[in-house]
Amino acid sequence: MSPDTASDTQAAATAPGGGTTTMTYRDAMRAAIREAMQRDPRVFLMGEDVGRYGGCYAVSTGLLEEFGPERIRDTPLSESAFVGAGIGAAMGGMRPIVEIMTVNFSLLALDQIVNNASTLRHMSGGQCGVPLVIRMATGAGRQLAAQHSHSLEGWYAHIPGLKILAPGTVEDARYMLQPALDDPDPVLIFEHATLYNAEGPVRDLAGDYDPWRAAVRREGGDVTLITYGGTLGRTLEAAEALKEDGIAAEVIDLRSLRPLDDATIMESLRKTRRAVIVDEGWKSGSLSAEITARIVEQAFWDLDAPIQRVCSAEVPIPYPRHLEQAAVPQPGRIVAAAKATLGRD
Amino acid sequence: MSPDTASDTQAAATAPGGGTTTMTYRDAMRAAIREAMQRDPRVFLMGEDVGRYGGCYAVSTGLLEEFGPERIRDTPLSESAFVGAGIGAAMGGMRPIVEIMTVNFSLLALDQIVNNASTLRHMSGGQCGVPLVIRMATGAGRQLAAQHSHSLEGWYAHIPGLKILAPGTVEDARYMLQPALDDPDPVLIFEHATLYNAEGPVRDLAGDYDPWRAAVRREGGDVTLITYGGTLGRTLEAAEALKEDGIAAEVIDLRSLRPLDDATIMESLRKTRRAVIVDEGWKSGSLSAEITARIVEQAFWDLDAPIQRVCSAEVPIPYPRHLEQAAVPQPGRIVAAAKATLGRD
Amino acid sequence: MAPDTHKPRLSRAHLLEVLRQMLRIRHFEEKCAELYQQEKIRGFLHLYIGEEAVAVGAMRALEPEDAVVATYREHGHALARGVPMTAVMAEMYGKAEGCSGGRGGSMHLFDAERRFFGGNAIVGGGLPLAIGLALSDKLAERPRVTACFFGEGAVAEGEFHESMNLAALWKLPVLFICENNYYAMGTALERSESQTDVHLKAQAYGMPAEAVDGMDVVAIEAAALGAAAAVRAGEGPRFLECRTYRFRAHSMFDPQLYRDKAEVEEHRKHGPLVRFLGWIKEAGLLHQEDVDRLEQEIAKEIDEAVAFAEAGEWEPVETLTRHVYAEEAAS
Amino acid sequence: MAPDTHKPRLSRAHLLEVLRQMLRIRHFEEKCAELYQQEKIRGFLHLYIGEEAVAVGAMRALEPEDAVVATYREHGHALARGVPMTAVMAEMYGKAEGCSGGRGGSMHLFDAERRFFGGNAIVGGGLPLAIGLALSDKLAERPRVTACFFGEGAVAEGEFHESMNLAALWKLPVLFICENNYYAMGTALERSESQTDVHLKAQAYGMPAEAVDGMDVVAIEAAALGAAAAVRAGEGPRFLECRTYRFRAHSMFDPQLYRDKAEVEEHRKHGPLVRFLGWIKEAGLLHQEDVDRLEQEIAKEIDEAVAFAEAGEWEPVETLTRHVYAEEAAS
Ligand SMILES: Cc1ncc(C[n+]2csc(CCOP(=O)(O)OP(=O)(O)O)c2C)c(N)n1
Ligand SMILES: Cc1ncc(C[n+]2csc(CCOP(=O)(O)OP(=O)(O)O)c2C)c(N)n1
Ligand SMILES: [Mg+2]
Ligand SMILES: [Mg+2]
Repeated sequence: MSPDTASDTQAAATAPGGGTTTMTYRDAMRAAIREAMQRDPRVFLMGEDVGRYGGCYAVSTGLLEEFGPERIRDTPLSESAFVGAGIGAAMGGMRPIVEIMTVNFSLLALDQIVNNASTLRHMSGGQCGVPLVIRMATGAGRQLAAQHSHSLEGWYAHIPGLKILAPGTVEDARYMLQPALDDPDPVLIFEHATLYNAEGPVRDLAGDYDPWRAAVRREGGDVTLITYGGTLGRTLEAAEALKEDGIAAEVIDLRSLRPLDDATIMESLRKTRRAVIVDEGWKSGSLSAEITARIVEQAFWDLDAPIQRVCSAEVPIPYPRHLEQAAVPQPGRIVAAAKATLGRD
Repeated sequence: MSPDTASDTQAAATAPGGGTTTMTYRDAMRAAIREAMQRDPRVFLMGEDVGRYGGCYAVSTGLLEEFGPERIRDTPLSESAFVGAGIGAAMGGMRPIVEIMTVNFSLLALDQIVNNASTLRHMSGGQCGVPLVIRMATGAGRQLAAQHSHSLEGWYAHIPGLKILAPGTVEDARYMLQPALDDPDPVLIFEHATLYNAEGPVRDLAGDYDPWRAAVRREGGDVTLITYGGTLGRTLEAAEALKEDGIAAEVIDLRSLRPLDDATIMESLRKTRRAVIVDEGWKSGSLSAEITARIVEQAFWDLDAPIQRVCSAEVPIPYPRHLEQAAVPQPGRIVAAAKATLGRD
Repeated sequence: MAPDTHKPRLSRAHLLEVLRQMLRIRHFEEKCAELYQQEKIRGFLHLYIGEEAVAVGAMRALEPEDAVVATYREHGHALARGVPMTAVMAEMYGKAEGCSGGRGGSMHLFDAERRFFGGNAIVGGGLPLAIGLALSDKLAERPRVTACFFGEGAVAEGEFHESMNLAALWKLPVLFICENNYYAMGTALERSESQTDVHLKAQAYGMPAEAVDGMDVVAIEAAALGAAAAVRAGEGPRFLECRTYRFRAHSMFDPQLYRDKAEVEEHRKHGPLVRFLGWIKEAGLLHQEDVDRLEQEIAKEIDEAVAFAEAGEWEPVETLTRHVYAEEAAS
Repeated sequence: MAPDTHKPRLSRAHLLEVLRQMLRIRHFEEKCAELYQQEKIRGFLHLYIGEEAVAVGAMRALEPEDAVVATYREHGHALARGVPMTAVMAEMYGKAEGCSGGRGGSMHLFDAERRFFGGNAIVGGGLPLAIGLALSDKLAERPRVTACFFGEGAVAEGEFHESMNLAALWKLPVLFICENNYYAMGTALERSESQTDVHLKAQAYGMPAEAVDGMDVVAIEAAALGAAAAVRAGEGPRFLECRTYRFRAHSMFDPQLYRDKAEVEEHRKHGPLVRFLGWIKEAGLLHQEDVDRLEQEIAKEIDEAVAFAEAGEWEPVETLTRHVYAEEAAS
């Protein structure tokens, strides 16, 4: 039920004078929230156990003490009402950050997200925008079984009116929040639960940060591996393994799942002519299907092999580690899929 | 809000001696419910206004009088609880048919559907099946605007543990319910709201009925048009129009959206080498993406042209008729897409 | 319902205005029903006829900076809130000049300038929005009220419960107005609630709540004024259950199998206009010529609204996907 | 909480059984905490320590044909319901011999034979299931009870409200047992509910409800017996609020920043085992050697359960997608 709170170290401060700092994904998120709240009094954080408990993943530890209970607002277990309250508060001029503990519980708030947040601007003829940010943890990997391991970010990406971000690096965890808050429309940020403890470098960026473009995390000319969020690490591992076999894989981190940055994908495809999409969602109807379809529509004649998808098995995620790990994408399966596109095995 | 109740004619009885009867989609559904309830005392119908109102689309008109308020059970506006109650009643040995007025309101019950109905069998290690049928109206076309025009059946098809049926013909409306009730797992039936008034023939079938296979509704060798439910009619119209231009389109009605009948699709594809997928869902992340991906995976080398998708525009459906019609798939767009696969325009 | 006792002393202007608003709504909707038959208006059309006293009475307690959240049965609320009838009618037609640019239709009337936040077609779906609007006022320390209208059918939804609790727990400035017309489509209140005294439900959250005769516009105004003052003073949410009745079908598709014509006729006899007109005439507060003058003015206003809507433009198909995201959006 | 007055006269066997069940749960969970440190058990582990009296007392009111729906904090309920400790422990390990075939783990214990319907990890998610199980009994005219356990945190969820209303409206045979341990993770009851007397919430639906000392197993049994009898007799649902306390962290990850150690210590002094042992010894109903013998038997049972779990098999990876659909499925 309750996600973990492994650490409550303070967020590392960005090095002065434009350097690079190392911090955890958790601390990066916390630093982003704190900075946004310091910068703009309209910003507040609201969700279950964000205050006194310190956040179910310890993201908000310490913020209650700094900002007080009005702006670090613990809510009852009422996902629909507090998400809806975030929508209303955004219409009322605030800039709420609503935390849903995990995507699994967001299903209780889906009516508010799909029938209100995503439609209000349109059905009001442009009058009522919803500048709301909803953050939630997503994904499997912690043996939490069938009701606590969903990867539904690709599912949410189906809904017009929403924007979807998935920070896969510590740097993106540090910086994606502010542009999401600046956006006049609802933005959902999906944080993979296995990443919170991950450490990584954060550059001191000078304003040229764009979360809506995909990033080429590794260059290569033989095959394009497309992924995001929780599977980025395993995809990079697979690329490393492929190198041993003399295969140069390019790795694209989508970062934004809606809108999708087709241009970066197609540019890579035109070079490599082969693609593997890695996605922790269940295969049927996953985001990887959409990316496949777009490649077919936009770059069919450039393809030298069928596109491969490496997704989760179509099963509610089982509890035991060996079955859970077998259910979700692993480097070995990614390597095999990449080789298949090259006719090697 | 309330869908219409245009007709409350009695369901036509099937002609004795193995003939064909003509009836409306509405009457076909009603006949199916009545027959199932007469056959099995465990079957009951539960939902908002299924009883005294006669069903928001008049599907259940008259059934309260025949079966009484225990088995034709009006519920309060409590989608989550009465869908969950359907799940519990199924575990308790009943065979409930739960009606959610429209897919738009099913979002309020999503937690029960995704976290309970679809997971209980797995997480109980096979002990607790959920032999439940949920029926709901879906789709646009009646100028009901952004909150009442969703087509989310493809979205539901993403969830392992669920099965999804979409009757696109009166005959399927008449016969799909019984195999859904016989199924030991939860089956969602999506009835396109524009079809209820449609009339069509219903053959007197002798037990060889299989709702899980796709049907070839029209044969043709030049291009395969793949669709289901509400867009079947418009796709057949498009096929007719294509004929005028000398193009023989094969039309596949998926019928079951989960599981998908890949074999029928690929068989057609190997013949026509071209495909257009027509789907009222918003394009990004639609069922049409999944079908595209499967064709790429299973029949890539048979393809002579990129697969085309004709879906809904990525917009909450607007109220005025001209905009609504522009948002959803139309025969003209299907014809154009089919021609594009043939390099004609 | 209680007899009309203890009527306050009201100015002539006040009486005229209340009457004018109720008549505007009544006749506007009668016109809409006609236009629906003519297929000028499409989709769902939910008439408020019989319930006009609630919107008219309650809206008088609100200030311009207050906010309003309503349902799909909201023509009356929009008009009483001051959304121009021309813009409302154009919206019913789906014209670009409509108050929602034609995108919303009957169920989604919006007017940001007048802080009229819709028009929500999901039963219960507006309550969390009202919570949020009120929360933003509380956080910004603005002494405003958010008025949230909903039907008694919404009371069974989980969102009702979650919203009541949040409002009471956080002492939010919301004025909840339950329009209890005793039916949710075809489902009578006693078939949907184990507790049919709806305001007692709100009391169970520790929220001051009362039942009001929803056919008595003066009683509603008085109750709403008191409640709104408390809310504005920071005393937390208030709840009014206004007991009323829907004279027409739920929507244009409803054959009304679930209730007797006689039941409807009985309620019509005690309708808000009958009651109000009876009272003011009997008490000699207004005269028939006042009423006649109002009727004429309103007839003219409706004609103008129809003419405005007829003359309106259709949004070009090219702009189909406008307003999905802000035009100034970052991405 | 009320002092132990008016204890009924209980047989020695009864007292021994109650004590045995509470001790089994206590020691089983202590063992689980150890095994968690050893990484034999993974995922979330929510201990029931401190709350044993509720499951043990309430479960005694149930018959084999009754049904039970529980939460993710359900080890105690499974054991008290009679699910063999071996099968529960194997499930904690994720072994094929587990009571859910190893697929569920700590949060999803199931036993269809004993009508133990989980183990639900969505707060409030079990309530609608209980409604449905009870509805099936009602439709089939079976005089059964469905017992539904949930925490006070669930009371804020919309599903609670919808379920209360359905149960009361349809007079369904459900026994609701709210385990009020005053915290939902780190959120104290007064920060989540405007009305903190939880049973009053149920009364607002017209459902008979009472608060019980959740640290007093005898009081719980008595209340549950009375309530279950009424439910079984067709009088409709009943609601018990059992006021208890969680001695351990919410889960193995919780640093408990939200409460003082002293508060926990204070409650420990009045824990269910302390209270029960104190009473029976003082009253001379059982002797220390009885307790010692029980402790030995339970230690043995736990050893055997661990050995069983250790010896269990892992499901082969080849069967990963088993039990998504029935094996006998039509399609
Ligand atoms: C969540 C949801 N479920 C069902 C519907 C369909 N529906 C529209 S109005 C209505 C009845 C609502 O009754 P009530 O709240 O009393 O309002 P009234 O129509 O009487 O003004 C129903 C069931 C809906 N719009 N939203
Ligand atoms: C719908 C939902 N929201 C949030 C959570 C995360 N969560 C798990 S347990 C819990 C607290 C529940 O408290 P309570 O109902 O009092 O039960 P207790 O843990 O005290 O036994 C929370 C917030 C969840 N599992 N489900
Ligand atoms: Mg009503
Ligand atoms: Mg608790």
